[in-house]
Amino acid sequence: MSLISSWLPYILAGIAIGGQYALIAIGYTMVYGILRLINFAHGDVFMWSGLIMVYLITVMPLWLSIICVIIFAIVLGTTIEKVAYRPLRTAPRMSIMISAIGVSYLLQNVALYITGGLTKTYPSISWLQKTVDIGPATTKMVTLITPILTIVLVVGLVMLINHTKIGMAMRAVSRDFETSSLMGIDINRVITVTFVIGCGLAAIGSVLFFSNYTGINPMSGAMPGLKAFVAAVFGGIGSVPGAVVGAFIIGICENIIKGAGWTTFSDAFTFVLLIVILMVKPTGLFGEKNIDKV
Amino acid sequence: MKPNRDIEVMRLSDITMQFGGVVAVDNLNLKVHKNEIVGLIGPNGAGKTTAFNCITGVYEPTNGSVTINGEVVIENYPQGKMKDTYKGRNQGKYTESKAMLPDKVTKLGVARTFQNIRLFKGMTVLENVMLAMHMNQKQSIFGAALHSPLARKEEAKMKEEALELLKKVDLYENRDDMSTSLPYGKQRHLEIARALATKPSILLLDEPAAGMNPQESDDLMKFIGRIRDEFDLSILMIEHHMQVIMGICDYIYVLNYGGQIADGTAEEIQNNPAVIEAYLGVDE
Amino acid sequence: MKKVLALTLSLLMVLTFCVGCGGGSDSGADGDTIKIGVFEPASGDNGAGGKQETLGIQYGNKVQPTVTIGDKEYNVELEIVDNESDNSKAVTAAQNLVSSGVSMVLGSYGSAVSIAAADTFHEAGVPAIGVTCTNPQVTADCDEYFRICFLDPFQGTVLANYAWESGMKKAYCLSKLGDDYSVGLVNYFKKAFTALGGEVVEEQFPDKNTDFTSYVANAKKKGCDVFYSPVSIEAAVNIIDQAKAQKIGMPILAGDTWDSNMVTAAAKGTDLDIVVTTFYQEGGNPEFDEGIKAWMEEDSDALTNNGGNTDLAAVTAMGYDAYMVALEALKAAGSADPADVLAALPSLEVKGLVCGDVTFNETGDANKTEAFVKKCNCEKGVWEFVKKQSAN
Amino acid sequence: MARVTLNKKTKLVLSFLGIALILLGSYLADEMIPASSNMRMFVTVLEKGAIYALVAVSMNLLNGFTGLFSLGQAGFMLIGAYTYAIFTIPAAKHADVYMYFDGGAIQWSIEEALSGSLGIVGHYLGMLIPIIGAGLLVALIAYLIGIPVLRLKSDYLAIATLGFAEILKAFFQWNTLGPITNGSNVLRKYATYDNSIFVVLIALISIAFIMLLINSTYGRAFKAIRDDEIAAEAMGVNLFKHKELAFVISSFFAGVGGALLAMFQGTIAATPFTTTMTYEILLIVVIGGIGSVTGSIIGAFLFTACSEWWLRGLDAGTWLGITSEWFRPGFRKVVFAVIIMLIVLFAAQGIMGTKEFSWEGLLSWFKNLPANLKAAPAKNKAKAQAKKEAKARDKAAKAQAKEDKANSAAKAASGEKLFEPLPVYDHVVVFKEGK
Repeated sequence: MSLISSWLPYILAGIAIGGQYALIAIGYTMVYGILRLINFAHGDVFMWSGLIMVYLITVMPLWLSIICVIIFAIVLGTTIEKVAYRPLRTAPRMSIMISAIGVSYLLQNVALYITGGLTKTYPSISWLQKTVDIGPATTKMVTLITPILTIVLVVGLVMLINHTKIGMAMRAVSRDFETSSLMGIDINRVITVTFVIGCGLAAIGSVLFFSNYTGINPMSGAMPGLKAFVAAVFGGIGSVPGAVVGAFIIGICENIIKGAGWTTFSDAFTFVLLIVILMVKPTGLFGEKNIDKV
Repeated sequence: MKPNRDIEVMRLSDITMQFGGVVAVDNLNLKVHKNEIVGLIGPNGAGKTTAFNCITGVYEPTNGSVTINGEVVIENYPQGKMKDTYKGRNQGKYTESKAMLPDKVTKLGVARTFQNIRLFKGMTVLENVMLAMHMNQKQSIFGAALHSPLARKEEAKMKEEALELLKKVDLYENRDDMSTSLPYGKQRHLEIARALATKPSILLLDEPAAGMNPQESDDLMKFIGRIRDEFDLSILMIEHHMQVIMGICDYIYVLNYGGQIADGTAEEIQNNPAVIEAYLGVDE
Repeated sequence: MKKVLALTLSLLMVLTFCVGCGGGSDSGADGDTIKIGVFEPASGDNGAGGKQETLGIQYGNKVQPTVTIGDKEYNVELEIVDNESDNSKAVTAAQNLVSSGVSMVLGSYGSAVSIAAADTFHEAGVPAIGVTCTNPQVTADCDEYFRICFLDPFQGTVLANYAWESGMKKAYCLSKLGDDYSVGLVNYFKKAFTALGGEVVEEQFPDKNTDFTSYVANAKKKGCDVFYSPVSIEAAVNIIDQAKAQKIGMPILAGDTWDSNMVTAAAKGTDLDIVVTTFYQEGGNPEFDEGIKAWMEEDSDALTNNGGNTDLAAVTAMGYDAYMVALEALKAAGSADPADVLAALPSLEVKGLVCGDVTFNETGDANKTEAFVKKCNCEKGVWEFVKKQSAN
Repeated sequence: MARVTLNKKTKLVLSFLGIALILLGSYLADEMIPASSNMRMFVTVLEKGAIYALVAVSMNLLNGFTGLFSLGQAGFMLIGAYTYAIFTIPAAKHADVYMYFDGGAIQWSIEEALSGSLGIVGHYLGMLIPIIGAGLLVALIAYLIGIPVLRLKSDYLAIATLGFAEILKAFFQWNTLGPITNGSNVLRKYATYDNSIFVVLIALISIAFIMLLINSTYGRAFKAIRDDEIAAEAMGVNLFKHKELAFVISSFFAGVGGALLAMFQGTIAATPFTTTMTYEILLIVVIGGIGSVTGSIIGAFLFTACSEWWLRGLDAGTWLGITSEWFRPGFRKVVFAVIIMLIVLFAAQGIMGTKEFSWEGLLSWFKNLPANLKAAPAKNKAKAQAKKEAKARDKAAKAQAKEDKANSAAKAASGEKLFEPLPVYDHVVVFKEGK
């Protein structure tokens, strides 16, 4: 009992952060599944969603600003795709990755300029930040909401992918880009929808994340973004449930590591996990193995 | 030059390649003798290129062995998950697992070309050929970077040999052109020249005549015969142009759906009912 | 492609030309102006604090825009450069100041960048006055570096004494990896606190970390009596948030960085117990307080840089003092030449400052013996003076 | 187009003259320009630019010439910087530097020992040996990391190397290693050069080595791997061995670059060696042209000069005499990021593409300049015309595509099979046991 009670706060924190990583990771895994691109800018879209909220809340009510934040993230994400990725679609893979890194650099620097480099405090959403007691642990409401909301959204997303026409198109495109385009699937539309879903979820993730960790600065998106990407690889890139499971595992492990006193290595640990999975099972937990065609 | 049927340079024994549940190559047995030109034909998806990949170490065959110059260099048997899902024959006949990476196979004297031409885009014609001689260099990386006497000697020799080779394949004039700026036919020639530069004893050609008109393929046929003689080679080639295959091959193997349906000389194959069925289908 | 190359090259030449012609003087005095360099972070981890410190300097410049050396009155111009709170950028930022011909340099907030820049100032022979960089290494090996604040060994001991006297026996110490300020303060606190008989649990968090859940949980798990975290304002805000969420149940103790209106804003409406040591207490010098507040109300940029309200941070007062010390040094030197200023500094004695008189000891540190202890009134969200605490 | 041709000897002489001029220039610049002069920034940019040029070229060797997208550069520089610093802190300063670790575990300095016994020669030797040592240690670590990591393909390799860089960073900040690394605190007071020529010379030699390597038979093997791994392997190139070679050599020079950076900065800590630093180096490579050594060098100097010197005014309020409210801290970086995005999107070749500097090219360019300038208006006109035509063609093609799509949709609707599916597997990670 004492073991559980002493570790409960860490596990709770881990589940919460895991859920938030999961919402970001879905964007990575879907984009990768379709474009084979690590969208390095995704973490910064997430950061920008948080930042915009800080400014929006001063002029409109909470519910409206949450909606606006989601719309903003979607617009930002799809614009990035149109401007920075689409023209390079036939270019070598390295170019499009460099473009992604460039966009990330730009988003961070614009944020730096606008905020003046200062950390902004996220508006408090009182019902999310209410303190609750769970057994021996005390935590915020958002800790409890996050996993539930994450799972609901993911179940919805999986249904969308498996049972709708656009979902089918997405699966087809992720399996075989060229053939599906020849089969009459509108690739651009599928990609746009992918970005819409990915960025929308990242925006929801940002509301949850920043309600929990309230400081936002231009670099706030970098680490969560990288960790979410690792989660996506861990779960098997291209697989939505895989990304979610990977995110929860990473979130919980990270907090247990901190609880065990290895705080210096809490970030590094995520990458150790990444390298181990790449060595042992490079396709991730739920990934499919394919074979190189010569 | 006549093939020497007493010397066997390469043998495939029961080569089977299974991907998941699909058997791409099913129990292929094939021999190549010295100075022989062997054809490997079959409809699309018959497993010809997969067989090439098994020989050159790109894939690890699921079952069977490859013998080169009398030595078993690749051997495998169904293991792990494959043990239960294996659909081919001769399970249990092979007990060793011997893999070889493509570069090692090349060093043993087996060179290949590719169905979809794979030249080094960022390099000139001459560099493409010189690259293929890289594996035989004795200079160390530091010697190479510091242009040591050995490195300079080797570099000069390499260049000389490469130019010599380019003359033989009629690409000398194009030596400083970028490889991708060559016309299609010449790219094919370059790919063969590049393979020859590795000093092979066996040359594997994957559809060398693809996309060529009758005149061009006729030239290619002569070219292949010529290089066999000049370089003292054995050749195993995949080809769809029946004219080419029938014209130069000493022996032909026919694959369909991974399986081997016939083998024999050109004449035997042309009259084989199974082959005719595979290519033309049968009237119901 | 050639065209692009040509374009770039010509651009390159034009730029070099422009910069070259921008003109620069070697003496520090250019006609009627004297330049004083402000070496502060405007972005990065210490951006918030750096801006508040710069505010003090700017206000000083507004109050006293000229200095009379000999018989001549010179305009004082501030040359402000952003060191980005980053050691690797600090060197070039410092070089930028030196190249623009400043007579002396003020700053920086955050010790690490000051340590990194010390060599540059040393090589150029330009004196620098640290405003609130409290790490001993800043002045230790650099004859050009002086400072007007107290040091970490002093502050750490003061905090340890305060904690021990308040009956705390076990302290949780949190510092940031690679941050000389917090690592130093934790270290000196640990030394003093264990010498008094206390017990210490020490942990560090990595760069860019915003998740302090586990650290607060660790402190609770280990049964500590006090949460000591002398870290940056950025981290402070997040720590307060988590402490509130998890009902930390122990006082939070911190150094001078936490003395900021952003901390009080975050703590407002909570039941936390936050105690800090600092250089100045608002109300210590009403005339200064009123003046600077009026200025901030007028100047919207200044207000934004102060975090949106006019609550005074101690570093702002220190910035003001540093500027005044700089002017006195110029007067004492009788010239704007960095070498003369450097020669005048050790024997300088400045009185009538906001945060107390300044004299320098042989290493160039200010002789300070007392620190202000303040406590956050979480109901109102303001700092309240507790006492003056000395090291002994 | 008239081309200038020079014989080999002339080129060699010119190159030697050029190098001598650069070295002399950097020596004199450091000696002559006083610290408080406006032009002093020139020396700072020269030093930092040379270091970044070396690191960028070493990254280009991997990314541009071998086709390995590695993002571990900052991590390797970190090790190089630390190794150099740890072994050159004078004994007397140890108590001061390692103040939280009782003076640290190492109580000697290579530089001090050598300059004690060999005088001025020992002083330079004492700096050179730790620099090379730093490179070698980094090379060893890269070798070990390479064994698992280099089997991965493109983006997986990128993310894995990036991960290793983060792990290395955490490792160097670990308190348990404090007596050696000083934990997360700064290392300082170590030996450093006294004239820019030192940095410039080492960077020059290193870059020359990489350039010669690229022009050797090994360089051809690297390029072959970049162009087509499978074909390279089929031509007898041992993929793993050559990737490992490129990785180790690139890392060696990243380590040397790290050591030089430590000397340049005067203090070193693990915190600034972030992924952002790697990204900056990558962007330098992109600006210069992926696959061009001279491009990387030009890119490095442009990057440092702009970010540290020329564009500073954009942060301070006045730039080139223009004063604007927009010029607040951070604006410089925004402008910079926009320029980089423009290059990535519209001039993907960078400044040099895959071309290299040559005396012939330079002289021809100058010779043809007047003619080109004269011909420029006509050329532009032709270009505009061509663009117009291309646009029209594009439009027609689009209409055609639309029609095709409608056709195939109709076909698909009627259940007709369009063609045999053609699998594309270029993105897949393939693991093969090398026995």
